[in-house]
Amino acid sequence: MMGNLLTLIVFLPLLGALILGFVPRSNDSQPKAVAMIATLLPLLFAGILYANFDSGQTGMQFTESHDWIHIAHAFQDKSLVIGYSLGVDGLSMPFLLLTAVVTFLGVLATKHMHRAKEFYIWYLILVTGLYGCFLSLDLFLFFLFLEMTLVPMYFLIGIWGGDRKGQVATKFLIYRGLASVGILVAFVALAYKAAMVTGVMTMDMIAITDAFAKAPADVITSSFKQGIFLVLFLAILIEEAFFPFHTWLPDTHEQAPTSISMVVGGVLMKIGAYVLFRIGVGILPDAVQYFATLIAVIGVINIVYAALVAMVQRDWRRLLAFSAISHMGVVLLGVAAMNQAGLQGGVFMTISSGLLSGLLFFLIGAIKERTGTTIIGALGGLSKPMPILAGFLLVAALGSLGLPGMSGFISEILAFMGAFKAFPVLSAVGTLGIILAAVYLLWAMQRTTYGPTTAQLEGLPDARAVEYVPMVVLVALIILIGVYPSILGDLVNHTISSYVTRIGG
Amino acid sequence: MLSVEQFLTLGAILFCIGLFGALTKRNIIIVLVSIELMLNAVNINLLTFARFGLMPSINGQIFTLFTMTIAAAELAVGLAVLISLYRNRNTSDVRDQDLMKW
Amino acid sequence: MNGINGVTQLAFSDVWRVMAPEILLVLGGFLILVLDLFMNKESSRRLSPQLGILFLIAAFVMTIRNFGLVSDQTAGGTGELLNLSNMLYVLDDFGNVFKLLFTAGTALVLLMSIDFFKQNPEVKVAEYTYLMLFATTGAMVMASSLDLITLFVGLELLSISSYVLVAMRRNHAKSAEGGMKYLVIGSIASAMALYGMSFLYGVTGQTNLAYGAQTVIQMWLQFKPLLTLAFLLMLIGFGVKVSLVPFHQWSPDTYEGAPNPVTAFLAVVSKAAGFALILRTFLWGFSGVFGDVYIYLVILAALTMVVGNVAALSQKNIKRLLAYSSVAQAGYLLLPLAVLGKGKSIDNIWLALGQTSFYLVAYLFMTMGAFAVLTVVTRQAGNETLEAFRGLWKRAPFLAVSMAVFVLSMAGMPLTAGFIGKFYIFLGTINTEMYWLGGLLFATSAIAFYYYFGVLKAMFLKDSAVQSHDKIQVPVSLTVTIAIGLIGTLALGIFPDLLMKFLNGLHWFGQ
Amino acid sequence: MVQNAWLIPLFPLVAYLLLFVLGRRAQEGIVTAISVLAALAGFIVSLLILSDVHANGASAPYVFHWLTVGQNTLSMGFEVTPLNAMMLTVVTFISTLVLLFSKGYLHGDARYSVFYQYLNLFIFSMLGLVISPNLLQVYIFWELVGLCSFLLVGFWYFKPEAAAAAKKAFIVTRIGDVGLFIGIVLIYVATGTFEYSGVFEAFEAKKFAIDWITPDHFITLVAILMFIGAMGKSAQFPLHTWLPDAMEGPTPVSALIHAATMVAAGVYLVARAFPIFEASPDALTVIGIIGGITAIFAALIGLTQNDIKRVVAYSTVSQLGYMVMALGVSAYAASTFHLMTHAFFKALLFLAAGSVIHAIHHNQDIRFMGGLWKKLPLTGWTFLIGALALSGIPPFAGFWSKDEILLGALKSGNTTLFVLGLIAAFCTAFYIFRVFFMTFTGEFRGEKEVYEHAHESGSVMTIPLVLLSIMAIVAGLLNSPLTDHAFEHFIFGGGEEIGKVYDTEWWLAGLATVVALAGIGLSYLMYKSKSINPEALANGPLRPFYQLSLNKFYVDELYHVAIVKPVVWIGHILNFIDKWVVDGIVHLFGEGTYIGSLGLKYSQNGQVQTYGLVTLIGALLLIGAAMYAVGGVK
Repeated sequence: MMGNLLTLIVFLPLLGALILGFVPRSNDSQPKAVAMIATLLPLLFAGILYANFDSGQTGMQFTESHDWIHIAHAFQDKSLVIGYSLGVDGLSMPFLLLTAVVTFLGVLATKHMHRAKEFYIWYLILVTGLYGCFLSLDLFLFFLFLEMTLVPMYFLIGIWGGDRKGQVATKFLIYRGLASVGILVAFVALAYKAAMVTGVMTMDMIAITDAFAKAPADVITSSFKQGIFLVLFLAILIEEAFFPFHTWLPDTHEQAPTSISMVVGGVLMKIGAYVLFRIGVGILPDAVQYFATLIAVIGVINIVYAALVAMVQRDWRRLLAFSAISHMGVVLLGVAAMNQAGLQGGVFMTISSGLLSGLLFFLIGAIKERTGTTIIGALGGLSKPMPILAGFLLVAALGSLGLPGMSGFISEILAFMGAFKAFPVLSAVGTLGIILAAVYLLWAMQRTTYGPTTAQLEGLPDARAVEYVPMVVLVALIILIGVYPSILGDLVNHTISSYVTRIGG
Repeated sequence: MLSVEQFLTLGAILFCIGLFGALTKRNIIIVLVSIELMLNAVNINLLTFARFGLMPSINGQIFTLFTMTIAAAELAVGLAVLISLYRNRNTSDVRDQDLMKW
Repeated sequence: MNGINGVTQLAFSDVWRVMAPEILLVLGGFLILVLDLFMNKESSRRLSPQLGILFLIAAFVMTIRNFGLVSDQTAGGTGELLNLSNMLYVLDDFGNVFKLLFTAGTALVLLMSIDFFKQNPEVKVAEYTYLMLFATTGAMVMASSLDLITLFVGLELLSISSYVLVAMRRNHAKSAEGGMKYLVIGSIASAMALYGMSFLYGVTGQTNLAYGAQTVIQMWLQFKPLLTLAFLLMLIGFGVKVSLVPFHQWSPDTYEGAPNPVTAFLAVVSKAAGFALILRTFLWGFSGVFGDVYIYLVILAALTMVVGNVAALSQKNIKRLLAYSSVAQAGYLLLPLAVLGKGKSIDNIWLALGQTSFYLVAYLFMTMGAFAVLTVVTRQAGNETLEAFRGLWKRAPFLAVSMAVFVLSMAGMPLTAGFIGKFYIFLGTINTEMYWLGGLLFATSAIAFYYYFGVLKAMFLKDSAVQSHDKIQVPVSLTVTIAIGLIGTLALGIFPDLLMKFLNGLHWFGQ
Repeated sequence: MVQNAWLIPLFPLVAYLLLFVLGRRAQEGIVTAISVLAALAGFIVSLLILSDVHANGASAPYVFHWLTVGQNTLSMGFEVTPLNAMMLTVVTFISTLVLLFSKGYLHGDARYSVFYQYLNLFIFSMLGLVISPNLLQVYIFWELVGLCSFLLVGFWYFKPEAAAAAKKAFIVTRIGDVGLFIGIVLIYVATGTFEYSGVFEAFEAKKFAIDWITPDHFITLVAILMFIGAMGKSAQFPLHTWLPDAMEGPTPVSALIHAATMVAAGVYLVARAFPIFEASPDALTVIGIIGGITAIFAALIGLTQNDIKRVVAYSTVSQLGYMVMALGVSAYAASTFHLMTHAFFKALLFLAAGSVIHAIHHNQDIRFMGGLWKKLPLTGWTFLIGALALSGIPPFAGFWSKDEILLGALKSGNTTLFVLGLIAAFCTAFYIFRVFFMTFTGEFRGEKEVYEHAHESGSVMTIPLVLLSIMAIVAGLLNSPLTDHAFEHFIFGGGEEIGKVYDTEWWLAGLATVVALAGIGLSYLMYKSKSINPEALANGPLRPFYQLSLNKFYVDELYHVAIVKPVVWIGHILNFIDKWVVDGIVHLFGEGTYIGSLGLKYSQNGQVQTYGLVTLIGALLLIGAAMYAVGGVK
């Protein structure tokens, strides 16, 4: 029964999209129902997988793999066999769960909008792409799913976005299109080098990882690894919206509709980090170590720079975008450390930032729906008309600024526990981010919910019943991870330590 | 006794003249004629090689025959197109033929 | 059959075995010509296209049979290439693959044309049809002859017929102008190619590539400049035919002027023929010294990819847009050959041929489909700009979705043939460690997103400019074309092995 | 008994959750009952534990696995030592009373229940901090304490000042917290553990897994980093600015923050982790100096403030300065002792002040008070007791503890610190009695009818006052020579002495008392008998000093100009760069490509001969290049 659960998870949303294709266009409630089912079932299956997941072992689990494409003469007289192969391990399981939760809640968070049918079609295609990225064990397959996210995103922003939707949609498209170039070059180059070691051409992650692990230095030179890593890293910087390639993110968040902002900030943005862990650390650890200082510096720059810029933003959504960038900077710092704590902290931070972004963007969306604005200056005293939303906003802000008892803190301290080992001074600079985060988040939060309530904000409705679900679920997860981090730590621990032992760190 | 180089030079010169004409003349007919000139320049080349080449062979001459035929066909089609152009535009000036640009 | 030069006695059976498809098409052409003389106008108009398609299908079948012949020859037979008058004209799977492309392509074009005839009564259907057949024959000759003379004849047969086809609509100024432009540039190109050929002949003393190759290797050091010159002149001449930058400028105008089906023919069949010619000439004639000359191909390929895509960015006329996109595609198509210069083993050649053929097939499907949709939409809107596509999603969902698939395939998005094709070509660049070239391939595609998605934007994001929200009537012939294109694009995108397996089993050059 | 220590924080947590579930509409009575009972239960348990510890000494920590990081595991748990047993008792005791007091004070407030939720959370966090067996857990509760203070100070969220004060409290303390954060992370990196025991051993042995710094410097670095954390929480100069502003919160909160929970945390941390500091003399010196400066600095500001709560607040800052100074001169016992006594009389003072404020409709300016003794006798008495205790008049609690600190300062040879302490003591006595006289004696200076309606509030508010004043009187005796320094022996848990201990010097005690009395006397002359005119002094020769003190030495203004403004400006500049440079370059590329595209488009001029020419030029370039390459240019 576990046999092809992963396939189901990946393709149920797509199936949903197909079904929607035949729903009459006029109808409006059906699409949402279909979308809800098409995202709820994967969530359940993901839960089942999690229940049966053996966190004790390092390798892939629930794997399924079939040969898909045979490309003759790809490598000497051998043909490249591209497989349709899926699997989960300790690293991808958290991402799988994150995707499952956020995408489902995204549907719940979607308000009634025009052309609802098309919206959900694109949304579901996007979801399939996201699942595919985290579950595929074949680099080609991964790339395919990555590209698959582009088209729906273009339409989701382009049709349902804000006033600058067209421009921003194109920006998003080109930016990420270019990023995927780097990723593809790196992937195929890796595959060919691995083939030189094993004599068999494949794009299977595991095979390539092993090949690189046992490759003699003269076959795969360190300069090659470094070169490829640089290409890959550049792509990741774009995917992950790191300075100086971050400008697409604030625009996207500003323009995209609420549920899409949730998915982008919660999941889509994290693909880059996943690649960094899976490919960068997993396949090219020594290259990562070689560039550790560079990575750390970029990480710190992002932490501080983004935090400072966030401090002066007028629009909640831009502020959140920058705060997300600042948080992901911590991930880079943790990865640069290349030790257990650092990497684990990186994963923690990625997941936590995903959950928090999801929650925050949902709340801001809810506030926008009521007040009609996300300009911080235009809000104030919302605690009076909508105490519940204000309360959740407070919790989310605190979680995001790394308050103990919530996921943000454990991620931060783990990352820094690793980072201070390797880069004491840089890390010390990085801790500025902790202060600044408090500054801008509290400021924005207070400006919104504290103080006297302006006349036109009086008597606005508080949270609806359906809105409790996303808020409660996300907060519950955030606090769960914060209070009992083992629930996440035990998953990733083994995979990470297998990476760490490989570099002898 | 002329040398290979001289024949080739002649060919080259003719080719260039033809090219020049094709790219500068206003009247389409002249343009077509210039193109003929280019083809004939090639014929000279072929014949030269067929006679004085490193390994003389008859192929060159055969080739020339084909070239001439084709050139004729090309010219015929050219004139046909020219006529339909003239019908539509009442001009045979190349520079006027710019209905389609950017 | 002995002797390098001179005429050799040919048994008819040999001819039939080697050039059955060509013969069929020529017969077909003349049959239609003759029938046209004796039949009344209407029935001729009605019958000719059907006949043409029929003959093309027959030729298609014959080609498929020829695959069998080749494999028998390589497996059981003498093992040497099936050929006429020593290597003048050969039968190998390389030729066969291209012949399949040509016949299929032309068949689809004729299918599209049926509607075009209805719209333009002044067009002489019979002429049009047999010219198509002759052009296809020319293309076939280019694909499978090994002698400069025959290659040139084939090239001209194709070109001259297409000049006429472009200018077919007599009282249509643009049509005539396009024809004229194509003719002038095309003839100059032929002259240049011919000039180059003359030098090749001069050095090798023969017009046959198979035998000439050895001589080229011997003479290379001694006559490097002259041979390089010959190579370049031929490259330029052929480059014009496949519209490589900077020899591409004729194509947007001609594409715009020509009737839609003919444009499709130029974009697909004519281009494919050009590449067949290029591969034949350079892989045989210059195979020995390719390592010294490939760099010029690399330069042209890079230039073509960049300029083609960039030029298309600001294009609002959909036909010109497709013209530029097909220029860019030419750049992609040149890559497999270009990177061969750094190829280490014979396997690279097989890889390159596989890549080119796969991409051409994909390209055939998506381009045909795109032009079919284009025909319907532009006619209904009355103009050829992007505006014509505004709000198509509302007016004709099927057309919109199919167009989306074709465009995405051209842009190289996953699950379409175009993506697999690009990836396939990309493999070659990395295999030969020309990473930057591979990078450029996809980077330019990323830039291309801008205009490809511009089309999608027009169809899905904008509201219709055309007030008539009535359903568009799509003629049967076009529906079939679109359907074929759609099925082909998606099938190859999702199950590439359908084609990969087949290409994998081929004996390209009879080996 | 000790193994049940975890119950103590559990009670308030349960209370919190209960109230949370009950929601904001819950009955005031029920809310108060739940909270007070929980705190009381906690108090009882801690008393039992106290006796247990007194009997059997400290116990090993009880820990459970929390998170696995590779080979290492992080654990959570609890432990009981004499020190934190004492703290538990004090905290629970004061909390109980404050919770009780609040019933009267917050009566009728719309968010009454929410207030109690916060208070319970606050108490829970503090207790959790106190019983933590490792630094990580300390940090976690440390932050939670900060959060609660943020919530409670900003309880009246609709008041902009309250919101601002709350933010300030959180951010300023967080600056300190980051110091602590770095400190403990470095400790982990160096020692591989957060557990006190393991850390202390490592510091004993001075063996660290760190190569970029010598062990001694490392110890100093870590000690100072951790102390920065303490500075933030315990409002030491220069991070003291948040505490007075925190007066915006409801008065019971102030009482809690100042007496038991928030500010005590800093001193407690330093005391708990004393071995780390002891290992570095330099760090101790720094601590001592900071403490001394804070003590005198705050005392000087206290002289001129007019807000009754602010004066008391500055007295807190100054008293904390004393404690820190004591630790600086490693008078460990004295410091902890003062921590305890101070808790009692400071809570007392605040609640008394609160009762006054409550009685005259939430006016806090002593310039509009006076003659309240007749109206609020009980409050007056209790405030007086608190004042005497604070000024250190025997036999009140403050006397004994403060005396010990001065003694420690003197004996340790830091005469300057000793002198500072004396001056501070004088000021303290002066300003607290200034408040007393201006509030309770003379004529009422506010509106008449307010005075008429002023009356002693109900028992819920008076009982705490009484109990606290009893403690304020007797608590001091615990460590007096009369009881043979029972407290010290208890704190040392029968083991060897921590820090230094000296025998009481009676002359010093006498001196301190004299100084205090002098302060009281002066304020009597100025504010009771009016024989010296304060205004004359303020506007006369001492004007500059008066202004300086009145404006808190302009520290806030300084920070605003030197830190806040620049940072915001940097933010704006970076934002500008982000918009116009970083994104600008991106757009430049985009535009550039498009313009190039237009260029290519318009080069397509429809002239077939131009096309031919372009083709030719391209051809010539290619051929030329090739000929050059092959050197075929004969």
